[in-house]
Amino acid sequence: MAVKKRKAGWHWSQDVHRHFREIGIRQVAYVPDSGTARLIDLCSADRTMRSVVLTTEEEGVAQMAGAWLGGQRGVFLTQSGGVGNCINMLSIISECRIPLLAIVSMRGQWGETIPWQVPMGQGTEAALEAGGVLVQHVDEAEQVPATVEAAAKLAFDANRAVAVIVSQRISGTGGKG
Amino acid sequence: MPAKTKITLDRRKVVARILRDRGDALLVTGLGAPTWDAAAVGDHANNFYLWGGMGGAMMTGLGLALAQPGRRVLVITGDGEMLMGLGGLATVAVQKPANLGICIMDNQRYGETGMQDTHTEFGVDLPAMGRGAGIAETAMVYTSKELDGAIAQLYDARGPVFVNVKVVPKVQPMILPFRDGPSIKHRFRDAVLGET
Amino acid sequence: MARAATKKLKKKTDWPVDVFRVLKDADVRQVAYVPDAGHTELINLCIADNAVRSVPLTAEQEGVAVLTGAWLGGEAGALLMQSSGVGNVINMLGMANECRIPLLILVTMRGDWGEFNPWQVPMGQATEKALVAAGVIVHRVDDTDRIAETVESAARLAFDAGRMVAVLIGQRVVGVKDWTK
Amino acid sequence: MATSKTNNFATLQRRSVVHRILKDRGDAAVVTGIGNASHDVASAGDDDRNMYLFGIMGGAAMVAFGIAVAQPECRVVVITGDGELLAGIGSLATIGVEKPKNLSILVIDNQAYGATGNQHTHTARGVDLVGIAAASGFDHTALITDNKALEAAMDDIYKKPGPYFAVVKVMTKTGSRVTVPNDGTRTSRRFRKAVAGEDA
Repeated sequence: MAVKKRKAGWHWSQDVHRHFREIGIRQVAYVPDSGTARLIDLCSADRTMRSVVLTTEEEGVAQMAGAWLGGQRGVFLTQSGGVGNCINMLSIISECRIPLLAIVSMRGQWGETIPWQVPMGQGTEAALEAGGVLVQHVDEAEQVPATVEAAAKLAFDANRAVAVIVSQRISGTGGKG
Repeated sequence: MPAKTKITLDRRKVVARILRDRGDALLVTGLGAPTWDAAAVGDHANNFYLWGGMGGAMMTGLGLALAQPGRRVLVITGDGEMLMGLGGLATVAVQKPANLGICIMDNQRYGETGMQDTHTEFGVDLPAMGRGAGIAETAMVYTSKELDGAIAQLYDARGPVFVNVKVVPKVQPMILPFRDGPSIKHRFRDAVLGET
Repeated sequence: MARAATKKLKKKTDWPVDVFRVLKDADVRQVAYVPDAGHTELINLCIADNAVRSVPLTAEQEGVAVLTGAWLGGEAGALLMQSSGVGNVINMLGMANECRIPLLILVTMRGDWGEFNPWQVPMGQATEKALVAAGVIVHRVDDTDRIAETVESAARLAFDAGRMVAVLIGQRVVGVKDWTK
Repeated sequence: MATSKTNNFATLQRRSVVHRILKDRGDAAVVTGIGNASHDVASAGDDDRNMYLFGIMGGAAMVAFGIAVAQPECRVVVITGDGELLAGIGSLATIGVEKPKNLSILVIDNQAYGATGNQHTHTARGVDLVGIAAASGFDHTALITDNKALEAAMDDIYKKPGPYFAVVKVMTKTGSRVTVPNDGTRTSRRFRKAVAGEDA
């Protein structure tokens, strides 16, 4: 993984979390997942943010709509499989043009070994686009912070629904289940 | 309902104990550890292993139970998987499949993604939700004595039966069954229906 | 008014009766659905038939799992829903796709022809794309006379060719919802 | 316990129930679920602090949750139907764990999907939403079947620490349709300004 220029032990989650603080993210909704585990840990430990663990991903989309209605910024973290649960709920976001920042950690994509992950992984981007979400890809760990930063601008400043798709190449998951 | 007590049961032993009495029962396992648990007991043509579709194990069991009313259908899944398909409890309660037993291996964790806490760690009571949904036969299991009673319920009581077994959140060695979906499907259908 | 304000079919035809006959011919034994105005007549026919098990759901993704179980148990099933429900099933379809489970899904459209409610439009416009993203073959029908024929073809693709197939029944056929009545 | 017969013995009228509840709202924010609930709320008079949801089943509770977290000083009340809540029943577990003190969820339960032709929902067949909410971690719940209980619930809805969950059993009969503001880009921004202030 291309993290040579960074200090040993550096992880993209640190910069992304710092950026969340800078732009005033106050609600973090997620279903636990290994691809975003470090970011979730950092956000959960941060008292300026309310971390909410969900039973299923569409709850998170609805919560993000409520957060923005209540005057706060939120971020929604999901695995690619969870995207398939959200398409209907995304119509709140699209119809009201509510800003949405989602970070999607991919399965069924780069080096996947579980066949059952592949159909949804291959359908993730098309499903997001069908749901009216702008998709931004990143497949190098070093590029994740800058991509999230740009996506956050698009979301909160340009009032768009944006998903950052974090490649399985970065998370390196996909070996077991 | 027993008061909350210490969790001591080992999931592998619990699943082995449940499946010892399976006879010709059909088994659907939810993705992740319940699938490994069943594989650890030994592969079986009457097993349908889910490796995906989180939130769908119980409802897969419902469709199967309705299609095979003469067979006992057992669903073994995890608390995280069950939480993702809670609405199914109401659907199952309304359908009242007499031959369906659902057993949750509740370690209060999402095992496949790093052992994060699930909502059951914070007091969400799945059997009580099942009762609220209208499932009359439910059990919360902390001890092996309670497990014996619950196993009798799973196999013999008029379904739907909903049993929640609290198990220690210990990571177990992964014992993987085969994973090719079409092959799992064909073998299962051949076993249940004869060559199709 | 107790009755939902849904304008009846523009042309009074018996397409639900014809579709029901197609389902019977395909030996469909389980019909799972989230109640919906467009499917009311078909659902009532299923409920009235003792050879068909009707399974009302709380959410559509349950239905994909039910049909997977039905097929594993040797029965054919059909899933009935409104287009908005399609947005709930994409993840669960991954399971059916991976095992190549035959699925027959009948979708009544909203957010489509003459829609009144703006909130239905995003999902209505996304329905076909979302299904295709999930690997489902989509047949679309906007002509009342062709509904049964289309469902028949879809049932063949599903149960004989082992595919996931959705028939999108256009809002033009189902009728436009009119809240002012 | 579950009866297969679908008898609805309720005596309360949904519209008068909702109007009674809203009479005491003060500056509470209200989120409505799809269908009749929106009409019931709008018929009491439009309000900047109303957010009407259309088109989505199962999202009202979590939208309200997000608002409740963002505005802890503001009481947030969900008024929705039983079918809508059932489609997102997992939300109850999420909210039961998070325990927002300023959130109240009121289910106007006519045991039917009013928007699509009054098909019976699961609550007509023995599903006990109050029991599910209690099992999900709600400490304050109620089943309301008469006016006396409704009056007694007002403090729970608006004043006492939540999360509060109540089911109000009502007759299947609905009120007349009214115009509900349905331009989401407008209602969402209007709501946000009213609840979160100009600068949000």
